Amino acid sequence: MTVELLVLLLTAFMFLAALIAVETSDLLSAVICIGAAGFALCVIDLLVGAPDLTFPQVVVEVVTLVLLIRMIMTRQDTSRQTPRDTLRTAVVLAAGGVLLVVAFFAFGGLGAKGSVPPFGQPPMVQSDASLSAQYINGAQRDTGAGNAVMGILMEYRGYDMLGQAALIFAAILGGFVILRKVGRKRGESEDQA
Amino acid sequence: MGIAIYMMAFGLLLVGLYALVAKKNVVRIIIGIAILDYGINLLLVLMGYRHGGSAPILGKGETTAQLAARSVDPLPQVMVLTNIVVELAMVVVVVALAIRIYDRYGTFDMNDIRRLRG
Amino acid sequence: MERLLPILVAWPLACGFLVVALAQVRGLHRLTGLISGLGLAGGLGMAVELCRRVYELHAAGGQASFSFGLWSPAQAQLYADGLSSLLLLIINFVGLAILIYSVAYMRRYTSTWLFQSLFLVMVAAMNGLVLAGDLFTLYIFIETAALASYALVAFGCEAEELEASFRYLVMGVIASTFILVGVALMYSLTGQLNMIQIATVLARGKLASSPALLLAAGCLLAGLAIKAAMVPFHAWLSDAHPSAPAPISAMMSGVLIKTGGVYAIARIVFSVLGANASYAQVLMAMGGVSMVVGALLSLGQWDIKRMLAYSSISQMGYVMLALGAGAYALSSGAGRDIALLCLVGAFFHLFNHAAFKSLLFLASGSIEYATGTRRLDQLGGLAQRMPVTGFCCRIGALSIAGIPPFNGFFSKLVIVIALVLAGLPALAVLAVAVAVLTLLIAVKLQRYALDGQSSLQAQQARESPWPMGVGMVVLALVCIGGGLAFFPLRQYLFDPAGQALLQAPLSQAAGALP
Amino acid sequence: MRGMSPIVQNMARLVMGFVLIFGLYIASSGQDAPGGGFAGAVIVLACVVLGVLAFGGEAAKELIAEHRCQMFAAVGALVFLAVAPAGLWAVRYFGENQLPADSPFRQTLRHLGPLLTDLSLAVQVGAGLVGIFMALVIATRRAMPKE
Repeated sequence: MTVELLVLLLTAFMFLAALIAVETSDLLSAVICIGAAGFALCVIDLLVGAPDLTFPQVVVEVVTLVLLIRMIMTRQDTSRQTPRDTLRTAVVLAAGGVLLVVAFFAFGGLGAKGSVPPFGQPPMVQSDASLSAQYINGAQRDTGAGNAVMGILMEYRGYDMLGQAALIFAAILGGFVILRKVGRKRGESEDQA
Repeated sequence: MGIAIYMMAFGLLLVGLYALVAKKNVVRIIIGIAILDYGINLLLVLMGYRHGGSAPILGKGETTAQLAARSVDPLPQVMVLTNIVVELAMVVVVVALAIRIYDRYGTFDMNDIRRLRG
Repeated sequence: MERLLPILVAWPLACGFLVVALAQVRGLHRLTGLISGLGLAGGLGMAVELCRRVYELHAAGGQASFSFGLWSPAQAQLYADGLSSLLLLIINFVGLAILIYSVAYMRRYTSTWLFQSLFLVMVAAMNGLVLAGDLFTLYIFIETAALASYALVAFGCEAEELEASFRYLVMGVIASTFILVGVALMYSLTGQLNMIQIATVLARGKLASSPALLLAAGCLLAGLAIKAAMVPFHAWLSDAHPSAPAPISAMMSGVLIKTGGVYAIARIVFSVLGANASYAQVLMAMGGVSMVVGALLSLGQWDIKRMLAYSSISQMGYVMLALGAGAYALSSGAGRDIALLCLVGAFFHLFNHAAFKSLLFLASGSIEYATGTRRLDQLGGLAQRMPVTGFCCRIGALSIAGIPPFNGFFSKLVIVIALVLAGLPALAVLAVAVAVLTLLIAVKLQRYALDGQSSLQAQQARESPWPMGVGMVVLALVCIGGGLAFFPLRQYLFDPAGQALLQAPLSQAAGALP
Repeated sequence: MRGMSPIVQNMARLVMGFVLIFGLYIASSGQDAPGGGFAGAVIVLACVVLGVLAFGGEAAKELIAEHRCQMFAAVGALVFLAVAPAGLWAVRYFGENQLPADSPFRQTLRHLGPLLTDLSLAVQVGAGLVGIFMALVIATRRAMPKE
């Protein structure tokens, strides 16, 4: 019960931090707020039994913060204080409202039927036929990995790992592509090159 | 209380969506992308929680059945782990884009960054 | 045979890695083009082999599918059937033609090895996407292909390209967030990630029309509709596709929106959720509106590539409409034969669109290469100055307009006939009307670019280098041959593809219910 | 980007070695404890970030050239593609065959595949991200005179 309460408080904190980050006028405070939200997420990871996620989350978090802060510190923010884009805001609020209402019933609000399993009862607990029950029961026997998360990631879902490697490679190449000084050749050398 | 937690996670997603759609500053849009990622990771990791559960790591002398009976759901954690990679990849590309856009346009303001549709 | 499936992803990927490694070695960097060609040729060979095997199984009347899992078949992450093999064929064939074209075209850019490598990663990711039998794997590969395309759109590093890439990336992030929320909800609801297993759980009917299933399906379909640029979500496409280098415009319009958007929607609606009446209505509404709005927006453009990009929305509307009609025929009891005809029409049009839209984008790239402009009002008389490009462009324009001997005519005809048979005559009339609009677009393109007086820019134009010509001629031959060879193509490719969707476990289960 | 004061530099020199070793440890210990190739690589990246902040971009620029990073990233990815199937096969073979479960030979081989997979992934991700980070630092420096 205490875990639930803590998680609720932390998610509320994340929500508020995100809201401040989006609405505050100073970009640096916005970036710091988003960092605070990220660290709250790391604490939640620890609370709900996911220590595997904290390492990457913290480090990715720090790297993102450093990149964003350097980007802001060396550049002047010349953006004007334009009035809020009312049309877009209204669209997002309307769509978000609908989404929230549907989500409320989808998560079993007011005792709606056929909902997502309630908090604290993942599909693994509901039936032995579920994918993660199969995985966790076989993990030690099949893969020899004591850490079920890594066993699943590296062996059962090894194909996702391939996708991950491709994805991070695409991102690295993409970064190099975008940061090139010159993209197009100009002038006379065009046709011979 | 469970519903309240899930609704908070959805609220986080909506804040990110709002930043992406309605905000006009490149940095704030990047912040929106980060918020969306946090929201998704939060939603996934919450979906895997079990009451009183602990990390899915085999202790000394523990059998698989005991592990399955006590641990939280590992599969959402695997998805989050993959999604963190996606997040970092996105951040790398989008920060590079933002820096180059600043080089070319001299501003972070999307109102001034509109040479398309010309 | 099953072991071929991971290799279809790993081989182009390995070639892409190798290209980057070799480019750093003095003396070997000239090999990068060859290696990337090998990557795509290998993919094409494997795709042809897969099509052949699937057809053999299909002709023998059995279950024409292969699945590959690292541990047990129930957890299979890879799944190939008629539809996947058709898409694989399109991806690798069009990719190869575009790669040949880009050998010459990309000489105007720096660091071409990065282009080749990213191109191969994108093709590998699309191969993985159409082979995914698991929702999360599908998500990963959609994301990989999208990430590669963001970087490729910005390849020229000009201000407009960076801006287009940024706007595209923002829409892409929204789309992938929706997709992942949908996948997470689906997992939480059913406890499974494998598509067949999810379909089996859903077919038990406990979740039917529950708000949770509505939310999960809605998130998935909304995310994929953004990727497919269906009309309420189409704004990004007209910036992103024209700004990219021509080979990438061709790849994105010709292949990426089909695999990441239309294919994924078809797969999820038919094989996972089950093609019932409400999904059919959603698909038909989306398709019909996109068809009309895309064509109208396209007609008003003066930038060739922007015009082509808008017309992609319209043509994808046709495919979506035919898919929706297939679902409608299935759910209204019009019969499996009519549903099959609708799906065959959809896949035939998808196939044709991949050929003629890539061709037109390549031709527009060639025109831009020679004249330095894409504005229709600054061109003219190119048919004499650039015979090969002019000829190919004309064939592409006639195909998209639906002039009889070319392939676009036959696929539109099949779709119209199928719509009438499925009991949707109003939509058939709409499809014919949009075909007339498309004809106007094609006439405008030819009138201003190819015929008439040469403008100042057009008078100095020379024919583009031969690799660009080869790439275009190959696609032009498909445009000519595709129409004439409809019946063999239907027998070998489209029937297995249509059957693959109709044979999905859920449709069978739904058919068994009263 | 200039370096910081000598105190910071000395502290950074002290800490960087530990962080690097920690990153390698994390990269190689994914089997039984939290960690893995990606996490290790990102920790190595954090180490480089620390170095650049303390000593300035110039010092690192000569050491970490862009083409070398691309090379390492590509080679790491190629090794990953070669090793990962072998590792999967080894895990599977030794998971199913008849050798006694506690024989050291089997234990070693069973862990070797995943270990190599993790390390190659770490090389790919680490080299690539470090290269990108350096490119970003250089791009950032170029933007400075505009202020």
